[in-house]
Amino acid sequence: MAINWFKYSSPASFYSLAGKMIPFFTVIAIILLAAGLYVGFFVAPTDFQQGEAYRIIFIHVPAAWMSMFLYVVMAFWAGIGLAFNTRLSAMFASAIAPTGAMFTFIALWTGSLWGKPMWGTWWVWDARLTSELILLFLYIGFMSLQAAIDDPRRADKAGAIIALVGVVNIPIIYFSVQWWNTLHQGASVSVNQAPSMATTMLAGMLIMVFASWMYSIAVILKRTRIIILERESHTAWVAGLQKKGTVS
Amino acid sequence: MLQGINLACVRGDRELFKDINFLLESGGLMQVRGPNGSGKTSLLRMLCGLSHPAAGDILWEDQNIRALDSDFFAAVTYIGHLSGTKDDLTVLENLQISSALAGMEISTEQANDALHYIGLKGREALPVKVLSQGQRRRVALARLLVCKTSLWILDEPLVALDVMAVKLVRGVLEEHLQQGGMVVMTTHQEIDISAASIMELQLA
Amino acid sequence: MLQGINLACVRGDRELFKDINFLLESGGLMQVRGPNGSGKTSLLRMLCGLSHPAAGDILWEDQNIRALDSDFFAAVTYIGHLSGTKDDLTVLENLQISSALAGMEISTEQANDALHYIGLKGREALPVKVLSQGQRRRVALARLLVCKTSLWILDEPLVALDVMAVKLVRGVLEEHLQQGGMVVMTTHQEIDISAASIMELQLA
Amino acid sequence: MNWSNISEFFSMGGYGLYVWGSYGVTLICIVGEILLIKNRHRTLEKQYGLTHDINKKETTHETTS
Amino acid sequence: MLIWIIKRDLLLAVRRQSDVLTTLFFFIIVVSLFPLSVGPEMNLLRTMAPGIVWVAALLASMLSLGRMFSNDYIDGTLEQMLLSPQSLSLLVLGKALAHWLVTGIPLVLMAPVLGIQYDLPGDALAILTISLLLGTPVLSLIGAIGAALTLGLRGGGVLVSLLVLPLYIPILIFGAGAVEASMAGVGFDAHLSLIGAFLLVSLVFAPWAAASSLKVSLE
Amino acid sequence: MLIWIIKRDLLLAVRRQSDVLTTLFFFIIVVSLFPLSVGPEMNLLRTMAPGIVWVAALLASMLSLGRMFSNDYIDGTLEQMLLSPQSLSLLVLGKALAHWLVTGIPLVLMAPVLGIQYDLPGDALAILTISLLLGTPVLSLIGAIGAALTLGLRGGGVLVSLLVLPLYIPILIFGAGAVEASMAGVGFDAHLSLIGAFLLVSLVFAPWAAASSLKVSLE
Ligand code: HEM
Ligand SMILES: Nc1ncnc2c1ncn2[C@@H]1O[C@H](COP(=O)(O)OP(=O)(O)OP(=O)(O)O)[C@@H](O)[C@H]1O
Ligand SMILES: Nc1ncnc2c1ncn2[C@@H]1O[C@H](COP(=O)(O)OP(=O)(O)OP(=O)(O)O)[C@@H](O)[C@H]1O
Ligand SMILES: [Mg+2]
Ligand SMILES: [Mg+2]
Repeated sequence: MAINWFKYSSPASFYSLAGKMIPFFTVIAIILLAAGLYVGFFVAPTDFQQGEAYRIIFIHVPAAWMSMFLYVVMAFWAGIGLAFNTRLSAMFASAIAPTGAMFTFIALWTGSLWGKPMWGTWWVWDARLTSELILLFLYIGFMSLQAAIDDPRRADKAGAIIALVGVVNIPIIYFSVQWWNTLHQGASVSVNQAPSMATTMLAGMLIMVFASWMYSIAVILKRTRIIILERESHTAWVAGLQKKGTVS
Repeated sequence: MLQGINLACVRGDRELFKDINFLLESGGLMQVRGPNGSGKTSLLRMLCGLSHPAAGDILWEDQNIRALDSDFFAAVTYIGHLSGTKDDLTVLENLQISSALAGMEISTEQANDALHYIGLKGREALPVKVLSQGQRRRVALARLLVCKTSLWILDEPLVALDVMAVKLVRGVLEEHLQQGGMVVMTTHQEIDISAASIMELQLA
Repeated sequence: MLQGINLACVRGDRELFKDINFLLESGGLMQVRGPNGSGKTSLLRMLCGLSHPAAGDILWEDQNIRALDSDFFAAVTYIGHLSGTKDDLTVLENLQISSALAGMEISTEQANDALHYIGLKGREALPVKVLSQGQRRRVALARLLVCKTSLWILDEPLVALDVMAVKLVRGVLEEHLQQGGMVVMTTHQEIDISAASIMELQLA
Repeated sequence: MNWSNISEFFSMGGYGLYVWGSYGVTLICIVGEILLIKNRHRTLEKQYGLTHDINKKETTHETTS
Repeated sequence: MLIWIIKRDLLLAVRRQSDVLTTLFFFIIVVSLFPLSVGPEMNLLRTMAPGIVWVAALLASMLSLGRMFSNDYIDGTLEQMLLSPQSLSLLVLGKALAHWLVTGIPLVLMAPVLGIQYDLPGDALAILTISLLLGTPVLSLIGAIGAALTLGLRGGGVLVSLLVLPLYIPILIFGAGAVEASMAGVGFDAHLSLIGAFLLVSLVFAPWAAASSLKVSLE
Repeated sequence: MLIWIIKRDLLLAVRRQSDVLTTLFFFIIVVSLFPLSVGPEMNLLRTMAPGIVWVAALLASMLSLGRMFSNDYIDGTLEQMLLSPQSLSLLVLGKALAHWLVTGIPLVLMAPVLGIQYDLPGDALAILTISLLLGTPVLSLIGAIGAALTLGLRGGGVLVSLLVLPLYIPILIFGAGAVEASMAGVGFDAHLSLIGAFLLVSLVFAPWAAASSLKVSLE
């Protein structure tokens, strides 16, 4: 029997559903993380070109992928919230932003730590790097705009507009390596043409990608729950939780 | 016909008013009264659709004003605390442009007539920034003379006006009411306007 | 003692007034009257030294105020059309800072007392931008309660105030006059203040 | 096994600073994010004026929606 | 309505002048200060020129965004406009066009003159002007969204930059890129057509997005 | 009085934040946009770096001048200050210092970080920071004169730039010059001491000049 999704589109039922899912995702995230780190450090061989420095890849690539992916998801939910005036999806979008910004920051940070030994500089103004920086600005813009507006409904709508407008940046980041010839490598880790990369490396990287996924889901669900409580503090169902001592 | 049903207003963590009900019919005047900070301005802004009530509905000709949107706007003129005049434009330009933006283009003669009537003769070509406080207010009020809307919402229209001007505005309002228009207004000054039906709404 | 001798004012190509003479003594109230645009605000700004008369002299304790400069300023409090409050600061901060800048530092208790007295209890910590029009005006007028100057120059202090507040301000003015202070004010509303000597200056 | 001893592991073939710098900051970010969320939760709890654990028992309130 | 909005904004610009002049003067200053601080080597300057002119244009346009709605907001005119029975998107389009006429056009006209200071060759000057002509309206249109979203907010000035800058950057890259390509003798059409595409897209979507933002902001 | 003025302006800055952030963010943007439009060659960028950072600092400081008095002017606070019995020069000094604390200091702190992006060597970064630390207060002090003179004038924005820019240019040249000298391995002390001399002179004369200008403007 299919789950009744409409039921879970109300904050009250989503709240409890999310509560049940969080431990599940947390556990998977921890397991995958442990496995990924083990493969990354102890199974994957040393790269013949880059030496050990390449091990940054196990966080750099997952972080870079998550940073872009989360933005699209955030914009999607924000757009749904704007179009159908559903409270939950807007809250979801606000919950995604900080995690997305964090992954963007990690991608930038690890990238520049990787760049110093490989390219001899912390930072170059190439298209991929620059557009990732722009992505960070987009996240920060979204969050600051929402923070600057006191009324949450207005904040939701304003945030949704800017998130949707910002989506144009994602393809630019993704294709920047093809459009401009840059320092940043594109193909070396590509799945279909990667003989240069050991299978174990690829495996380690993919496990880390899934770990990041699970982590993001857990954290975002948790944050959504908090936002629900913050926003719906006056409603009957939260008062009910309160009486039972289940919400704080 | 303007109707308010169970209107409530919340500002910050304060509930300014709730359960406000009224029915304003053609030719009727509603005076909103109450001390400073009681929510008069907030109510007026709701009535013209600039903000939304925390609870309740506002109906215009039996339809919710949120649904009517610009059809409703075409029937309202709102003059608030802020006069919406541009300091750098002349008195005449201000009147012509603000009318045009409200969907009502007027000729220079019409504009001049209105300005003379409201007591700004000889000031038509001055930029608004050199005018006195009362004269600025008159520029804003001149809009009432040229607009053809039926519902006027006026937030303390008499502020800064001298005795002559108050009398003048009273005349304008009375004529509008006689012709079947409606007026919602606030004021801390005493003014008695004769109208087919007069209603007082006391806040707080 | 404030004295005006043959004062004249020219704005643009218009002479607003000329040959204005008056003598305001300790405990005296001068009400400046006149229709909109007759030059009341212009006169008041001259009297507190913000602009200079086209002709004539203004004397304070028999000395020209231009010569006295900051000695004169130390004796005057001016509250004009613009309230001089900062939208982003709280009510309390506004009062404390504006007093401090006028050379009169006050404690938080003093400020709170003044604010309660003027009817802003419970609003001390709100930023001024959320206040109603009348409440903003009260923030500006609260300065009168804490300042120790002898000459008050008030340009339409009653604008936007409700009936209660008008009464309150009347009380404050009367007390100031009784203690030997001086008040120059304009208003289009009627208000009767009892004072040792009352003078009316009619412009235009 | 790539590493013969622990110091070799930490030196990362001379790239220790870069590799551990990356992993370290990532760890800080993740821990920081979790702490921020905890903190936000705690503020909320204070606001509600109760100190029960939010996750302890919440089995029955689906019906309240 | 469209006409009246544009007419009014232009009239205000003529009356105040400062708006036009500030932007233009800012543009000139930014472009002229660089030779002073970087030093007078002509080759270096020529390489930098397209980049500098484009950055200056972008900054000039961005700095004037704050004014697009805020003056009308402060004095209550925007409320009146919202209460007018006409379409809000049209109003926004009018304001964005007026903004472009007041801030964009002068930059476009001035750019060749400044380019000469940097010893740019003739075709490069032409491409610079064309790229600015196509690019500056996009800046105004996208800027309108940012200006509308941040209306009346604490820290509006920063926020508007933060919000629109990421969206401006592609235009900057393609705009300066077109000139550099023409100087390097490579084809520049691709760059220009991309800017043209941006212009069309933003002409369709930006007024609508900005109008929604305005409604949200004034609620 | 001095304390109160500074305290108040800082409080306002904290409350609004936008003032601090706008300037800082503008500075960062200007510095970061150039590589995008000029292109990514590191050698070229390194040569340009001191000039770009200094121009950006100058522009950031100049753009915030308008706010120094105008907010207080519009809402009537400046009238009240003029009517206060204390010395107007002190008041102006307070406002200029507050302006520097709010706009100058953040630039100084941010400059090294931005310098790294341009791959500047360590000593050049240090000299850049020191030159900005000495130079930015001069910008605020001289700026106060311009801001006071143009208060409430039509086209204040342009005018203030026109008036202060000629006075800013020497500081720009010596500031950027100091960094370039240090990068070229030549002595930079002369540059820095010249900026120091400017600072002393403007600390003595600027408040007085600005106070007189204020009196004229408010008449
Ligand atoms: C601050 C600097 C850097 C940033 C912002 C950055 C950003 C990104 C982004 C956004 C991606 C994902 C895009 C995609 O999958 O196509 C990515 C992937 C990648 N990055 Fe970086 N990067 C940086 C530095 C580096 C350095 C220095 C290296 C190695 C020398 C590197 C190697 C890679 C690799 C191998 C991938 C995976 C590419 C693939 O998907 O096949 N990155 N980076
Ligand atoms: N964020 C907030 N927190 C608390 N109170 C607020 C907030 N925002 C607004 N208020 C209060 O809401 C009220 C707004 O009142 P409004 O402007 O409608 O009054 P009014 O009846 O028009 O008064 P006046 O006669 O002075 O014009 C004020 O009392 C103000 O203090
Ligand atoms: N440049 C100018 N050219 C012509 N007239 C001018 C000029 N500047 C100011 N005025 C006139 O000077 C007068 C200024 O009046 P002021 O503000 O002192 O009036 P007031 O008595 O305070 O009026 P109110 O009661 O409306 O406040 C106005 O009538 C105005 O039109
Ligand atoms: Mg009101
Ligand atoms: Mg007046």
